[in-house]
Amino acid sequence: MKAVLNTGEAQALLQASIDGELPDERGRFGPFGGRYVPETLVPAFERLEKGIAEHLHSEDFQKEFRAQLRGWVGRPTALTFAPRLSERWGTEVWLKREDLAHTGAHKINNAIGQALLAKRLGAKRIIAETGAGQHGVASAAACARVGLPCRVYMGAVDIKRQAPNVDRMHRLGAEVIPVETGDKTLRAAIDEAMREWVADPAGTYYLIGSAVGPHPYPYLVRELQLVIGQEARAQIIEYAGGLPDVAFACVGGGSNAIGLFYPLLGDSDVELIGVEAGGIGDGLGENAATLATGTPGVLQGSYSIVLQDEHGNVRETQSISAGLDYSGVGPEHALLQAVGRVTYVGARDDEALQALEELCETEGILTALETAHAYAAAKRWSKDNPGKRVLIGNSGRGDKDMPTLSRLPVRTKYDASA
Amino acid sequence: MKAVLNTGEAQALLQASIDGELPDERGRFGPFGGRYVPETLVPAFERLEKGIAEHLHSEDFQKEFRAQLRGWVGRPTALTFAPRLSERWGTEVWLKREDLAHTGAHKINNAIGQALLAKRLGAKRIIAETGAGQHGVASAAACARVGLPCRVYMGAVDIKRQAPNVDRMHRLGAEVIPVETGDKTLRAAIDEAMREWVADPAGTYYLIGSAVGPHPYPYLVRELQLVIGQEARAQIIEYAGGLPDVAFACVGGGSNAIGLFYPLLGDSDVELIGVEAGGIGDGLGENAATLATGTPGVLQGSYSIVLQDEHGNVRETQSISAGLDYSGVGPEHALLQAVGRVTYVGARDDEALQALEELCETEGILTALETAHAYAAAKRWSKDNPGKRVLIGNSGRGDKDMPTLSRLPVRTKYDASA
Amino acid sequence: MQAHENITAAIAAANKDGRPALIPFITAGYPQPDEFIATLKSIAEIGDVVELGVPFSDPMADGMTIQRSSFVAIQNGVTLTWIFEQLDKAIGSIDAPLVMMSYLNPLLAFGYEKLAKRARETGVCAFIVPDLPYEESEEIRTALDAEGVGLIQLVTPATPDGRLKTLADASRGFLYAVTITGITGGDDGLPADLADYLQRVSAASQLPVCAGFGIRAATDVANVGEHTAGAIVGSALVEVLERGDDPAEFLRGLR
Amino acid sequence: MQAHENITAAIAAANKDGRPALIPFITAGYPQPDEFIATLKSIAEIGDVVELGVPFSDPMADGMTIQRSSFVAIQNGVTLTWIFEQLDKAIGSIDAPLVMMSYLNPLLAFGYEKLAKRARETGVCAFIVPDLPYEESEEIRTALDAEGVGLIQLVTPATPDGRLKTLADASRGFLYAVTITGITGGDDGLPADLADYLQRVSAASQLPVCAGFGIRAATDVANVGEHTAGAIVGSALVEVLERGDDPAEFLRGLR
Ligand SMILES: Cc1ncc(COP(=O)(O)O)c(C=O)c1O
Ligand SMILES: Cc1ncc(COP(=O)(O)O)c(C=O)c1O
Repeated sequence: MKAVLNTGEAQALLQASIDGELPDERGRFGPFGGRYVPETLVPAFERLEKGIAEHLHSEDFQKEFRAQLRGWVGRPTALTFAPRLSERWGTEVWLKREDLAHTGAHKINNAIGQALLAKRLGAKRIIAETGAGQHGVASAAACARVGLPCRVYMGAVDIKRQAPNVDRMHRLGAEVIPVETGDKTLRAAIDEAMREWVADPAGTYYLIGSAVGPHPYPYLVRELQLVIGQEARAQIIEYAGGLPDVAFACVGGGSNAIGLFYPLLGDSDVELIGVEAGGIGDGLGENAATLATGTPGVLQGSYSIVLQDEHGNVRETQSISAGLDYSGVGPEHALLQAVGRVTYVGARDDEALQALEELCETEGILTALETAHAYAAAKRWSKDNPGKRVLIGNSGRGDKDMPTLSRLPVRTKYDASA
Repeated sequence: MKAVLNTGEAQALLQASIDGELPDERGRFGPFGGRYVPETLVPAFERLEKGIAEHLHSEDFQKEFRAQLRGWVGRPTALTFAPRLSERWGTEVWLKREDLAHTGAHKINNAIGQALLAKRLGAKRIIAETGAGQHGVASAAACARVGLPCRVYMGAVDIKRQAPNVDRMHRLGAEVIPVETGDKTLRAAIDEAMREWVADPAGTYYLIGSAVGPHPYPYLVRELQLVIGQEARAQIIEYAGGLPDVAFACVGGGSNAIGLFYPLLGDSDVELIGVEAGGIGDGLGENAATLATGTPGVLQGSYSIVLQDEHGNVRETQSISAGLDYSGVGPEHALLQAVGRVTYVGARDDEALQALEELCETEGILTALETAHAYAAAKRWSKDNPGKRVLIGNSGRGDKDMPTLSRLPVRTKYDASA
Repeated sequence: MQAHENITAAIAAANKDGRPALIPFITAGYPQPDEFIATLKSIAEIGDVVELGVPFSDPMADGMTIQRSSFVAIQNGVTLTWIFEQLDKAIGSIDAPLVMMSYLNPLLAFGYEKLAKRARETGVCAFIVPDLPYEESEEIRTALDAEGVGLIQLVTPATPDGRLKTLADASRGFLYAVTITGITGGDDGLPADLADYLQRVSAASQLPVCAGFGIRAATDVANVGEHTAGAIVGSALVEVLERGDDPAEFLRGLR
Repeated sequence: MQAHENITAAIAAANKDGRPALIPFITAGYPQPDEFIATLKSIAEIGDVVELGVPFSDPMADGMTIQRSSFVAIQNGVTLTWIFEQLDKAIGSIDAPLVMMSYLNPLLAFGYEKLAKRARETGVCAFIVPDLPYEESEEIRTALDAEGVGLIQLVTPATPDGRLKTLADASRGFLYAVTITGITGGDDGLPADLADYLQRVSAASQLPVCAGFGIRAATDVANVGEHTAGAIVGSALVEVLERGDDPAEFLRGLR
């Protein structure tokens, strides 16, 4: 399987992407994507694919989905101008406020969409995995809303660092299964959810939490998340009088990023920058900067970029943020990097923490640790691009990160020169 | 000071209320309200009153306030139809989603409004009190947003039961001062904030968190919160095709309730029901059902209904919810009860907890313990009023209540017959 | 003679002796209810006027010392009714006119008319109500007036001149000049520009002016005494009671 | 003769002996890398075909037992390269044709052409790739084909008839009939309607059909043997290795 594209191929694939032609009928975003699943799951995936073809863009489903987004999720979410941050950074900063969506992150757009789909497909129960817990909470809430039982797999490490979300899942009626295998974080949780699904593919709907996994998940999740970018694009034109010069989003699996970026792909003047977890450094296993430092491979059902050793074993990652602490990434991002449309950079733990505090102090918004990575990169970019208009996907709120943050001192006064 | 009204007086006062003529120039809602403050604060109150007269309804201020509500707070908040809850209760239930507002409760409407006002009045710093911590978090966020330092007084008891909010305040740059005096809850925190203000009335703005306190606070807070009712009224007419038959809101100090009720006062077919904390029972000190069981008195600067003994000493209260655990109530509610426009009922701790779980299970919404009281009363009402349209003010989210809730078992299956 | 004129007269008498009037404050029934009258008597022998605090659950204008004393007194069952009953027993045996300091709510609960009557009966010549600004005071003032009992007004360094005049005219017994912006019991001592302020207040007032808040030592009494007719000593005296020391001895040291 | 035909032949030989072929599975290099070849040899004396698991970090189709063995093997440095090197040393001394079970990613990392060549050289006659459905298999299949190495397809009780035919035709060596819906190592035993299913699979296949998943005891082997050409024993054998018991003895008990 090739992963390097010549200029002609790259241009053609970018255009296909902009024209909405990807993934192709084989679930490919150029070379990336596909469906690498156990034979046991093949019928389930065929049902899912058929179900998506039948429902997803039907008027009826879209009406139901839009009604839930408006009436329950609270969409459209606000677009916030950040005057004090803008002054500090020397750019014009706008924030797309997914933290204001029900349950506190963009994850809910996808969760309620898939829960509605599962209901139409006749599922008897829902399983999901979660890293930061946001997708678990979103799934628990969405399942309650549509009336389906929900079981969430979560790595034991993440259970510890995102304790508030575990409690919330319980309250929302979900069963939370601690995953003690593998790296005990998001990747192990996905493996475990897949196993559970293999054991009971007929009645179970697997509600995946990011734009990763076997086809048609990366496509499905993108379609459910692109409301972020559609709204943001219209709002920034309305409020600011034009498109941004650049848009930033953090990238774990890549769902909030693809949701924000996808509707902007055709706006060639808008630079798009995905921000991965730079962890504690550039060394092996010290970060989760998949696109920046990984190589092509098949992980969890999809051909994409993977953090792996030369034997094809997946490498453990490190990040202060559970939601970015993942060795894989959605295949569409692998393509967007390969064709040069999106740049992927890293932000380190300490930069993210500093950005989180700066946003608290200047705008009174406590953002998620995941999201804070996007701010850190946007701040760096602003230094070299004074006066430009910056759009940041504020993917979630930081309440869930309190156990992690409360172990760190609050810096009473932010050092503006830093 | 009289508190009982004859029919003619009651009718006239209700009409004055509907016509927007209250409070009068002395800060009175009929017999209630006024300004009982130390002489040291009189100049500060005169400045505040002048400032409100000058700014609050100026086009300029309203534009700025509305822009913050839309762009930062995330207004309008959604109005959610609750199909599964409706089916259970036999009524048509709609929820006004203040939990989706920035920082997670209606408190932010007031906090950002007053912070903007404080800025215009030249304040150098902000002090605030908080019970559940929602107002503290909202104040911390609003102060960061406008660039003013913030200090929050919070009872030691509340600091324990609303720990997540304490961490959030710290992160948002506020100083949190534990109050060890008095009952160590909201009332003591207000006393302490007042003391602090008396010590430095010139540069300090006291950002009160509910529709209580000396004139002009009850008026100011109402004006900043009535956006809740204005939106809800328009939304329910648009979505449901008409006004509700009844509206419920929980009442601590009464800010979310007055915000929801005020724009509906003139709709005489809409029954209005405020729900206070019934605590563990009807006995003395076992609840915080001020309007239901209190007597007229002056507490914290205002003549209203107070839970007090025959000597005029204020009684300690009991409630599972920090935000309702208060012996006083806003003077406008005292009037609305006296004129018979709003009925005030109680909901006990256990009823509130049960309602919280039922909402989680049926609609995937984890509401605040305060708010849960409104659901409990609405559920009771629904039994006797099948088929009616019910509007509930969903004043905040329950994330902050996790320390309290996690001490209690989750009931895996809700007993629908209960 | 109106009851509140007793106060004015007592202050004038002290001034005639060439010294500022000394007005000690105690929280009624603190620290022990059964010592109340004894303590009051011993204080009234030294003080020219005595201020009695009615304990209240929400003393929002008071610092830690008086708050603490208030809570202890409430816990010990001290109420306004009880205080009047104690004073009944002591009628004729207390050397100084009394002023009662109370937040509004206990007075409201007691009933204004009954209050005025009981005050007159028990030698309480005036009231200080720290959370009652002039604008809200008409109802209680009318009731007290009917019995000749005064309502003492407070002024502060931040009170503008026009308002100062209004308050001075409305006050009865004396005019209470709050020396500092803040609550009772502050440790910061008296402000530097005190003299100007106190002279301004004295100039505006027909009544004697007494200064209170932050007066802890003989030098403070002498200091305010240069510009006013008397000094009120509150938190410092309550601290003496709290420590179990002799209040009379402490007060003698202030004269 | 193509390499994968060795497998078909070995199964046929067992069947000729009047018994189902026995196909033991071990995770290569587990529990101790230095015992790998010795274990393999002893197993190959009893098994008709031996299935070697390549350890992988994300064994998403495997149950706890094989997961654990996989992690231990990785920790002990077992890689595909290492496995081939070990097999190099044992060429000629292993009695049974080998099948390699690997998730796709280690194979992809190794390179398909090199993989096919090394497989042929070391007696690996076919591959089972549990996360590679037929639709994604063309590239690796072409490479393996070039060296005569087979790609064994799996079918499950949920596989519809049309697809069953496609998979049966595409398979080489044997057709793998997964007996249960689920992951390896389930404890629930074999399902009741197994016979129908296995007969349906056998009828669709030109190749011998071997059944795997959930086969733990001699009765299981006999049971599936009534309808298929062979039985694959995985988790149960790995458990034996985990306990430190003798795998050969366990396998003899199954025949
Ligand atoms: C707030 C927030 N942002 C971002 C992410 C990363 O996920 P994704 O890359 O799919 O948007 C998470 C994952 O949990 C999250 O909670
Ligand atoms: C969510 C929520 N609802 C209601 C209240 C009660 O306050 P009020 O009566 O002023 O609305 C609080 C107070 O903290 C709160 O946090």
